[in-house]
Amino acid sequence: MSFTYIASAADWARIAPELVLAGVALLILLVDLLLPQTGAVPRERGAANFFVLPLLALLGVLGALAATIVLFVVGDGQRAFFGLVGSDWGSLYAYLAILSAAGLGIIFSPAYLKRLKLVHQGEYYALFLAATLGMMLLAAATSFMTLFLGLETLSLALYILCGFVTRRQSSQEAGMKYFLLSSFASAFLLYGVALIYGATGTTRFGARGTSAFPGVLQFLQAHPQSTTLLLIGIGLLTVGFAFKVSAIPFQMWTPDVYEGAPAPVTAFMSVGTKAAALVAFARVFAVVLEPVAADWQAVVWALAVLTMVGGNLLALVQRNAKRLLAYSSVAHAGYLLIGVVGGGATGLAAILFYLLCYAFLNAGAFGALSALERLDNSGCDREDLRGLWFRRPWLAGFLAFFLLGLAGFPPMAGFAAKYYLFFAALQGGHPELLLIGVLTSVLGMYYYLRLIAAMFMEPAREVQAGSLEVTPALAVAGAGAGAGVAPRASGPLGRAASTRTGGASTGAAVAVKTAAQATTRRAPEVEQAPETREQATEEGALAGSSLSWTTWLGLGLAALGALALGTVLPFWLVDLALKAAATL
Amino acid sequence: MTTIPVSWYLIVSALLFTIGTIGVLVRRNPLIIFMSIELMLNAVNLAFVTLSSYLDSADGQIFVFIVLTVAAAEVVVGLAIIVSIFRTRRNIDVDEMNLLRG
Amino acid sequence: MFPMLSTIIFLPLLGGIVVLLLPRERVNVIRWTALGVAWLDLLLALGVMLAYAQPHPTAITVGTVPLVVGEASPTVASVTFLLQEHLSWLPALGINYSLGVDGVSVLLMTLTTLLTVVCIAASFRVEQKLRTYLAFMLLLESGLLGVFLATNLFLFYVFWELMLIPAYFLVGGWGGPRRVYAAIKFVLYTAVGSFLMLAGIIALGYYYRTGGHYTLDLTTILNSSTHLNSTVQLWLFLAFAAAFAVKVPLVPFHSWLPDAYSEAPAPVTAMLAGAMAKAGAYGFLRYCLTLFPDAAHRLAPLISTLAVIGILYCALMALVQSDMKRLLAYSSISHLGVITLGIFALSAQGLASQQGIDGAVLQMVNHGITITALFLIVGFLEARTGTRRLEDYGGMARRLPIMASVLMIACLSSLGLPGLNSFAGEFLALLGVFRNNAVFGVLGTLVVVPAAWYMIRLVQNTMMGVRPAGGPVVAAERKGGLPDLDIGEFLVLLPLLVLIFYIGVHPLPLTFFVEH
Amino acid sequence: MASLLLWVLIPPLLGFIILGLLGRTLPRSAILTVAWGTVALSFLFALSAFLSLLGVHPDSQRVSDASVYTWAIAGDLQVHFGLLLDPLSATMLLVITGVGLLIHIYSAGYMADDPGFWRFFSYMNFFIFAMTLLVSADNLLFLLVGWGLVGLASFLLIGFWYQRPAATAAARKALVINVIGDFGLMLAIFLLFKHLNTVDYGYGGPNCIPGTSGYGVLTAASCQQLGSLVSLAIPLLLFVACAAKSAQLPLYMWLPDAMEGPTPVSALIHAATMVTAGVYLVARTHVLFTLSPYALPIVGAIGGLTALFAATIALTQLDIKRVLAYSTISQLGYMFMGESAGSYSAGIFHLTTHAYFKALLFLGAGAVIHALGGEQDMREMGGLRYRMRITFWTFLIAVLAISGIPPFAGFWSKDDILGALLTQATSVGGAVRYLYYGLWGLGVLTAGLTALYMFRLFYGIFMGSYRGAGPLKHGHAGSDEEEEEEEEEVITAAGRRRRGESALYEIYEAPAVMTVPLVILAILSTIGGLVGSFALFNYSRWQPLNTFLEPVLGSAPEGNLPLLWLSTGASLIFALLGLLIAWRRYGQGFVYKESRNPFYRLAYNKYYVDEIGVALLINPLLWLGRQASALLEGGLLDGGSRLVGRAFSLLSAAGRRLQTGYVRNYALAILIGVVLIILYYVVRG
Repeated sequence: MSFTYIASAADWARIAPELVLAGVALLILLVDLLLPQTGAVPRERGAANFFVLPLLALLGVLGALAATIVLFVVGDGQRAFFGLVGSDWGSLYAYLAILSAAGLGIIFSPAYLKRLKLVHQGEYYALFLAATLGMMLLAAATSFMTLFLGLETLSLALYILCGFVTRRQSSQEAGMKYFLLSSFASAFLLYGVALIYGATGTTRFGARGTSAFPGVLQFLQAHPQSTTLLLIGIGLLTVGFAFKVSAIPFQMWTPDVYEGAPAPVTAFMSVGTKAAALVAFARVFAVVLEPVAADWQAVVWALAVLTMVGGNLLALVQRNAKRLLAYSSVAHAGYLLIGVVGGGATGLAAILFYLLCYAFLNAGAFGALSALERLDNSGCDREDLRGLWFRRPWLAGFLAFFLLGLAGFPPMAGFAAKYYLFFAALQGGHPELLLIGVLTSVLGMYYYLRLIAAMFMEPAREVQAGSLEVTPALAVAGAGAGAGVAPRASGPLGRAASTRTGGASTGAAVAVKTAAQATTRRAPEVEQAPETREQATEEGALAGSSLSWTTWLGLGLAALGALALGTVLPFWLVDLALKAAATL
Repeated sequence: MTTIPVSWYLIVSALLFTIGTIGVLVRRNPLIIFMSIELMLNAVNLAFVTLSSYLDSADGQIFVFIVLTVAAAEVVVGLAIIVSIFRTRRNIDVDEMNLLRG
Repeated sequence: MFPMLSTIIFLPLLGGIVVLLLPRERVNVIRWTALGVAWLDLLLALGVMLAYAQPHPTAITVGTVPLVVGEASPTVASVTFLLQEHLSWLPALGINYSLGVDGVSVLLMTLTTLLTVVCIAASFRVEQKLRTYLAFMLLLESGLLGVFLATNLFLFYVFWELMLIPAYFLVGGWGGPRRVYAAIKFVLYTAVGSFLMLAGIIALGYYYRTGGHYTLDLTTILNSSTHLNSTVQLWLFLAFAAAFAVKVPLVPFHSWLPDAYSEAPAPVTAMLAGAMAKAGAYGFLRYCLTLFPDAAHRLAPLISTLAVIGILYCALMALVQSDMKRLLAYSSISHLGVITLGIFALSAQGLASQQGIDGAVLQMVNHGITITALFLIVGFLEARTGTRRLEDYGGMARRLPIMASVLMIACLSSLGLPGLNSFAGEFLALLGVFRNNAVFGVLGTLVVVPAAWYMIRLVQNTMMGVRPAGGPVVAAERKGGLPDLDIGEFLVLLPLLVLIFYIGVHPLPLTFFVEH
Repeated sequence: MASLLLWVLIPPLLGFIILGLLGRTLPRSAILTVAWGTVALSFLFALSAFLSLLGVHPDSQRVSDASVYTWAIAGDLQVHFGLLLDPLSATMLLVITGVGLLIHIYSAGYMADDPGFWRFFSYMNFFIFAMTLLVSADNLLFLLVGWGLVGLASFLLIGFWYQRPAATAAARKALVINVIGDFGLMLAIFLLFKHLNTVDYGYGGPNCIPGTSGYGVLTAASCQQLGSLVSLAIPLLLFVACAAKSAQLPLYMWLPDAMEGPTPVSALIHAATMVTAGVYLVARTHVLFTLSPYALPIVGAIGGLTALFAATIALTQLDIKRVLAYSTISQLGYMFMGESAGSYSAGIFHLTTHAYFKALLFLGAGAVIHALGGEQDMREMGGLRYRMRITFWTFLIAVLAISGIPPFAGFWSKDDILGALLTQATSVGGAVRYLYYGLWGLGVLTAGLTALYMFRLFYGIFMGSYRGAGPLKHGHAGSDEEEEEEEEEVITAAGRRRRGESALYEIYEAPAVMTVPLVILAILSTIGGLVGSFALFNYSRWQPLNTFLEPVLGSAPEGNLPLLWLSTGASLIFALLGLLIAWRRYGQGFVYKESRNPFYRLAYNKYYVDEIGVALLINPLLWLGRQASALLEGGLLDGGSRLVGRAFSLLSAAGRRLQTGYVRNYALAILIGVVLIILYYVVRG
């Protein structure tokens, strides 16, 4: 055994995006210390926390993005550090998705943190960037070692971020659950790695078409007969990945964690983790283990089908929007697994493209929810969302836009992505996956539309019996009924659409307005006493359209991205994904 | 001195791993659960070292270092979370943590 | 060349965005802007129609379809798209942005723009969320126009789904008490069909590949020498037919329709029934028949049987409805059955009947005109009294003579009175059917009897007979809320009435378009 | 020349449009100017067309076809809107516009008090347009258009008093049954087009070359062997249309109910013109009816049965308009019998004379009803001869005419038909001849019955002493709602009204505007038969109508003289017998007795056909519809959709139950996944 350490400047250049992120993360910690945290402007409101740090973090992400693009153009696509980390287009493409999600998550953060009065922001953004870094590392890993490193980096950062709202029990619980289960799953993954190492004698992946840094791929190409050791290793590896991409039956943590975690974090992690883990999954299975594909395909196929069906099915009766989106992300993981099963350049390209589209849609949807979530983690139930359109039309519009995109309606990105993925399934010789995917999409359509229906088509919720408040809406409706227009007072929309002007429709109009006010002024439910006062002020911040401009910016960017990806950009993005996939 | 066959090491490692797994499943204190997870990681380490030696390859040993480091980091984060929970709840039983479900 | 078709498609979309950005209080500005956009689009469409009617030497025949048959001598018809626009989009997958018109789509395009004008004008009383409503109406128009003008299957599907979104919101947002149920049911039914079609489209693109090049362009596919084997055709046909059968709808896939039609506000229902249902029939004609001729031949009896069952069964349903909108909804299914039957009037050799196609397309236009008028009138009536139940009405002709006359004309048109528009279409379509399959022809023609019955029932139970002693109608009347059609409402209906007469007397221009 | 016909069509159409759009605002005089003027113009043009046709020699050249515009071209189908002027259409046009004009004039008096005056005349003009279109079209498609439009006109006019439930129900019934006829006609057209590739009638001699001028279904029918099924199906489908329009069994039910319309409508549409469209169609397409040996006998059998069937009902009815309605049905049956004997001109001849005397009968009845303020029940009449002398005399002429008493019009035409039947019976061989004998017998019997019920009616109205209580104050014009409310008062006050002779003096003869048409029609009913054949007197040169129609309808089979005299004698004897019985029973005035005779009850209740139809056809259909609506639509489809949704929800809820929130359960799930995967690999590897 001899160790020689040679790291050229080119190697460092190949991981420039990661370096930028790491640097900025450290910088943020430093700046956080230097920023004035006391004095006339309290921490909870100062520009220091809510402008400088996020801006810095965003600049870091943008810098990494710039580095990624530079690498796309001028990079040599070679592996760095003796084949430990890739800088190929495939990794870079995954960076795009991860960094987009990170950027959006950061943009959604300040408003959210300000509303929840979370002041420890240096850590928050530093961890955010660290998690991003971990994801990128995971996506770019070309050795089981870097893979594990990336996985743990992102996980460790996310454990903390999930539990970041320390005053919220559900947040802590989310962090705890994520921590325990993820470590548990990592152990399986690691054991799998060990077994594969035992079977192949290397932890490097090895690259296609070159024998510069031989690895598992080369070994398997030479010995295509799989041993039991290898098979069990692959099985355990599958578990680890399946956990990270939340495939059924390893999905159970997903809804809990997504629900409990702060919404911007969920926005980020739901996309970033999935992107990184899937790219790694795809790389390991569809590229490195490709010679033994016959052995693992059935398992991944079963996972994909289970996940598509189960994810959509479980989401059907969800009434909490965050949980619903969590299950929907499970379902999307199922669709993505189609790409792994289908394999080939098209399958991988489809995964890459899908991830990019999904980044904007999902981050956008969670971002919209971040504007609704309250400190006690309420505010995202379907009941809360009822009649949102009448209270905050633009927010409802954005949320509906993202949900429709996730449901796969053109012209949003979701459709193009899904189309490509299903196409890949057919090309990979799996028409049954195409059919299952298509049919489960119908299930998916139901819950997205149901949520939209709640926002757009149902009146704001009526106050339960026993409540002290009688909403003006009911009062007006009652008065209307007294005036003999009872049939029309059925809902704020009622028949006003086609009825001619009369007492009734004006009555209905008034009802809408007051109902909206009533809901926003609604007294908090009976909760833990200390939070009540805070919540009252929080409600004030939620009321009306006083959304922070940053949230609007985030939503706008996400929507723009989703639309552009669905309509204009696929022209070359798909081509790019195809080329990128070939380099994985 | 006769060499102990590699398979024995691996069997020990598998046993350790299984014990860890069972520990995760049956214990309710997150600290102990976490210790079980550490046990699983160390079982893997044992496997890595054994295989590294068997294959005459450094990869496994390097991997062990990484795993150790990561495990240490995990301990830090895990304990922090546990402490944080303990502060608000005065109770860290994992079976009490089911606000989020369904 | 100026991208005329793109302009026509996207003008309403842009108009919708403009409408959304107008200040909320300027209600009249909002309304007139939307109407103006719709008008402009109609004028553009008419321009294209006129241009199409000119002899066009530059036309390039882009494909041949074994479609048309004279009784004695089968001839092969060519499909010619004019005003083609072509932009590469995802060439790797055969996806392009390509548009074009032929005679069928030029008619349906004009119909759509016309109906949008009418329905937007009829929506002037909407107050709730007016901007969004109008924006969705215009978006719906865009989607529909895209469906009719796209010549790439992917693009077609994009528009196909795109029109579903505004329809969903319009039904669910401005509908009656059961609107949510109706809207979701509508979309889910449609979604099952369209997702299957999506699978079909993907597969089609996959099968039509030459040396790694995929194609979804209709023109390329029709010119392609690739001939799908009959099993593949069969499955693909079924996948496509699933979408169209739900949209048209064919019995038994129609359960969404009475709910959606009766819950949606009248102008929206008019758009759904008048224009959107045609998208399904258009799909059958444009895609199922031309892309999969062998499968169409094999499955024509099945589709025709469903159509015939739908025709008669829904006529029976219409006969026993007491809700006017549901009555019209069932009548609509019944009439669309005739259209489907006409499209699938294949001869023993599997060649389509020119009369059947002509009649079907004519009937698409006619039904669009007539059902729109009917739904709007019922909407006006409901707006005055707040009820749609036939039992609540009676003897209204005395109070509402003009409305009674207009309703009468529309009903007569709907029941296929010779000399009015629907007759021309039904006659030709059924003639085509009868020629190739007497049984379907006879059963399809039988619909005229119940159609007369239920339509007359509609007129008589509302406008004639004894006035009710009490109930919502009398209550409305006491409050003075029962005026006859005002000038605005009449002007909304006027173009439809004119067309009802004109097409009935002189359908030649329409058949000209279909055949050229 | 045929383009002259366009000018027959346009004036009534214009009249309809003007009155329909502006009628509400026009004064009565203007309305009448438009309505009368347009029909008069139409009549004049029809007359000049007729005369111009007369000026053409030789006879076989008396045909002219003018294409006005192309309606549609669809594949090999070309439909032009064209007009055909030939003796048949000229005769029909003359009858339609002539009688139509008279009835328009009459209506001005009859409808004078009605608030829907303008509406009435616009509908009437529309009817004239539709009917002229029907007879002048040169192809089957526009025949169908006219066919449908007259049905619409009939619907509108039956339901003219739209606030009367009975009227609207009758209108609906008429329309639906007529549409059944349209259905038959459409199928016939389809079948013809399928085999002959055209919908034109064609003109000139047989022509088998498609696309040449004159090629059409009538000229090409003999070119192809259509097969026995098709060649029978075509005439039968056509006859379905005829039966619906001309109220033959089993589609006659709408005609008696149609009497809910104003009486001039009954006269014009439901007696003189529209209902004879079926007769016209058979005559027009007689070539097709001869394709199959079974077609004409079937037509004859149905006609004969209808004639007898309706006559028996007419014997028992009390409503004077219903008596006339059943008489119309019966007479139409006669016409079909005549046509079935191959003597189409006899059918057309009876059609024209029937138009005169039946219009006269209806208008006379209308005058009586008008005078009595809407009373239509024979029991409330009697003795009116003293107060309504013109009506009395003209009605008598009409009754004599319809009863077939020489020398009135009906005698000649009826005789023609019966003679033709007997001739046919003796000349054909095979079993069919018994049918024709039977038909002849039916005809003779019906002639007797006709005389019986007509004189019953006549005596009931005019003879004896007055049994009623004076005119009803609020007559037929019951469409004002204010009046509706008052109507109840009248009914409650009815008990106090004076009855009998003294009330008779409140009754007045109709105004001149109504009596003049009566007189004109009476003259026509008297001499109208003279245009028929004088074959009976072996004077074969005097048969102007037959000769005129011959180029279109072909020549009727020549009968021998004794046979014709036998037929005439028999029918005359039966007619006189009927007259005698009527005189014996009702000569002293009509007395209504409740009869328990089951046959009488059966006939009185119209053989319960309506009730049976409702019970066996309509109600089960509606029941089926309602059940299907509830079970299939609501239960199966909607419920099914909900059930599927519910099933998925349950599955989903069950899945959610697994999501317990306990970390250790989650870990267990992971472990299970691990075990499964490992097991798979172990088993596999």
